[in-house]
Amino acid sequence: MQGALTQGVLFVLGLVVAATAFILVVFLANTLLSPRNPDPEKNTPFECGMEQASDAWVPPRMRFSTIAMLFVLFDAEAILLFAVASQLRGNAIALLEVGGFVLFLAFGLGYAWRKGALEWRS
Amino acid sequence: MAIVDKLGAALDNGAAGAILTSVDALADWSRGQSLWPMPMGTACCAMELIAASFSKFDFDRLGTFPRPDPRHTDVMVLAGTITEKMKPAVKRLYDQMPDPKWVVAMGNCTVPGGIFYYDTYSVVRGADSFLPVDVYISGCPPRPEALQDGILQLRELVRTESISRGKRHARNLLLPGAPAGASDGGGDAE
Amino acid sequence: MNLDELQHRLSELSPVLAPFFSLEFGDAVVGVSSDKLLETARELREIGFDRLGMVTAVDRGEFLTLVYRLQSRSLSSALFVKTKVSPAEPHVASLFEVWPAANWQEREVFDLFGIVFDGHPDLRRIMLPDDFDGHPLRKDYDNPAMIRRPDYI
Amino acid sequence: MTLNIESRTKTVSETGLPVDEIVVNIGPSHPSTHGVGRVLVHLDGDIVVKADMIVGYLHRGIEKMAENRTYLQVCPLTDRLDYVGSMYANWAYCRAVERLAGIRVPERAEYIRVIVCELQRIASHMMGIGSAAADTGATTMFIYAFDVRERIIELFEVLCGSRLTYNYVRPGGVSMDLPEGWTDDVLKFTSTVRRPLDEMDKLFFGNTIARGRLKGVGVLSAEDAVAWGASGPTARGSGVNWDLRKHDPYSVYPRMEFDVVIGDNGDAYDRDRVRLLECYESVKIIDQAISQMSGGAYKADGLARLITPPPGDAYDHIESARGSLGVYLVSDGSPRPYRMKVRSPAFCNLALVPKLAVGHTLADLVVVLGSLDPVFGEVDR
Repeated sequence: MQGALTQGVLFVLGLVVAATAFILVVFLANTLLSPRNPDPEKNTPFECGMEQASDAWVPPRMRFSTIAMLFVLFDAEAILLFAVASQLRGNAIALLEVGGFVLFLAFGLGYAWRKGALEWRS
Repeated sequence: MAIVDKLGAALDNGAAGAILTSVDALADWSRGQSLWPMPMGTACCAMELIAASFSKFDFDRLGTFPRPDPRHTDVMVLAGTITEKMKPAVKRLYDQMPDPKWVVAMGNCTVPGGIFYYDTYSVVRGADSFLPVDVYISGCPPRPEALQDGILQLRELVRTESISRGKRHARNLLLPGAPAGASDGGGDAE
Repeated sequence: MNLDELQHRLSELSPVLAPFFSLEFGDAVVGVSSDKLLETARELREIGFDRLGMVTAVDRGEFLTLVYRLQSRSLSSALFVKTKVSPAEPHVASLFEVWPAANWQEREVFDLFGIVFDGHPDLRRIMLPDDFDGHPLRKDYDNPAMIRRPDYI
Repeated sequence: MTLNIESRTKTVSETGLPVDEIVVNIGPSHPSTHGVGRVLVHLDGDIVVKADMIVGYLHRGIEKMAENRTYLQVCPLTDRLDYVGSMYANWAYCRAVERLAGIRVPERAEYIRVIVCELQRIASHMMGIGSAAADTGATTMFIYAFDVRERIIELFEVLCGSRLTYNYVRPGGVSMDLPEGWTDDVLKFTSTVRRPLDEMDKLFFGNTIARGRLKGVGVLSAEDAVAWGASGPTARGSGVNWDLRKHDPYSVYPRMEFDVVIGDNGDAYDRDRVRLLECYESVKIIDQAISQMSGGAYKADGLARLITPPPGDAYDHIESARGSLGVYLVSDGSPRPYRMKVRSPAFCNLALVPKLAVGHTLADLVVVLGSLDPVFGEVDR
């Protein structure tokens, strides 16, 4: 048991060290070898060769936030389903419980659909 | 003075010339193999640039990956006539490209103004009037093979660069078969 | 529909236009004075010339000729409308409300010839940068940046 | 980057409330503008409220240059007009010169011109559909389309040595006769081209994602198409039955049987699909032209080396891949044109962008631009 633990820890430790080492080498090579010609023009925003027509700090529209909320909601649900699905293989009662959970969320989706939250225009 | 300049100068002045050449060789080799072009396609040469990137001529085998965004690219390929109205846009895109960057002038219009040299009031006669051009490719439009040969020649040019500012390594830049005496290679510009 | 049929049709449809009808190089041409341009255009539109193909100008030195080419699918024929404009104060009525196709083409003629189209929704340069001075397609336009082509025919 | 609040322009969103709008340049260097066009877009969120199409970034002043060149020296300039379809750009110019100078073109030259320009139409449509498909992310379609285009460019390379700017059609006929066995290569091409065209039809126009992206975008009604002077596949996509080869026949087209492809609801899907279906018609025309073509002179004989037409003006147009490409020549009797005007179909079609793009999302503006298939050499001249 003792050997397996250290062997496992060593493996994870090796993985972490190798990854960080690789990233550090790349960044070091970049700072050491890349030429530096700082130029104010270089930092101007890229707008297809033109000056920036208007600054981009504009309050976003409401519909972006509703879509974002709906996505988070149903994405979290999907993850929960994946987690549950592996445990309840072949168990009828669990199927009912998870079915209820899904039904409840389906009701939420139906409500959002009817209220037009999924329409992009309004 | 950025770290890279101090490092370059130190390696160059000190006795560690060997380390410098090997570091340069590594850096130049990696840059030369992956010259991502910014396709500044304005006119007919853009069609040849696109034709070169597709399956028949397959530009990607030379390590090029065309990106329309100056931030991700190393080489600006000027494909097509540059007019006075377009000139500030091209200059701004060139400035927005990160170093190290190079410019390939593709087609006669970007070299001396080409067929639009006479009698025009709105064509920039040659890209080197406002951009430091590294490789000139003649042709109207040049064949895709000529464009790819231009990128290969640029790869040779890249292999002469060094991290210490202003230093160039000797490389025989002339095409194979050129008379031996003529290869000056640039020498080590002290 | 060949040309004399068109001439006959034109004269019965709008007697006022008939006298200016002429034939040049196999194309029907109607010469109109610039102040009567707009109502001629409306009339031609009613007759059946529903498509404005081209708007251009020619600098004839002492006057500028404005050339409109109209096409009619119902009459299956084409017609040139030409007016004279004095280069001193080149003002002509815009045909935008008769044919919206004139929008960009008139902007181009304004840009390269300097003919002002009154009533055009947004008349500004279309080809040249906004700070460009002069109108290049005028014969008297000279620009030191233009290198003349050596004359070896 | 100072945060200036008051400088923001206001626009009225659909709910009627004043909303800050983003003004952004889809500028001269952008993959979706098919060249150096620039759209100054006013956005409410990502919905286009106003789009201002700005062209002129490739204006080389070809019309001014033509005034200092003889009629033959202007030919290479016309190649650079519509550089995706140089053959029919030459042809339009040569027809105007022939009409002005009264040159009679032998029949074999007319047949060669028809074959060569129909091949060029297929190649140009491949470029048009391919780049329009690439705008919606279907890069495979672009590569398939370019495969067909490369085969046509090879045929042109054998014919006149150059890949893009051929300078092949000259006033009075064509510059060289067809090389041996060239027509067999063309027949081999036309017999095998239907398969990739069907493949492309299924691959892109049958694909539900492409349908979803293209259908209902940039709807252009037939009256607007005629009123705004749109021509070619852009107008035929909205049901306007106007094809110069059929309705204002020129050259030897009256002897060919082909039908004019018409779309019905004038959206981006129909415009692009009309372009693809037109390629089938072009293949039919090429086969008929090759079978009907006979021997004979490929160029009008007794042509003066220096064409000096009588004073006067002449206009002639052909059906190019983008629409009715016309050339208006004014001559004052000297060997140089006094004035040359090119009636560019892409220029007139592009004037529709501000009208078609409003109300769509930014992504659909790209689809609208792709469906109008502009080539900026011809738009800006």
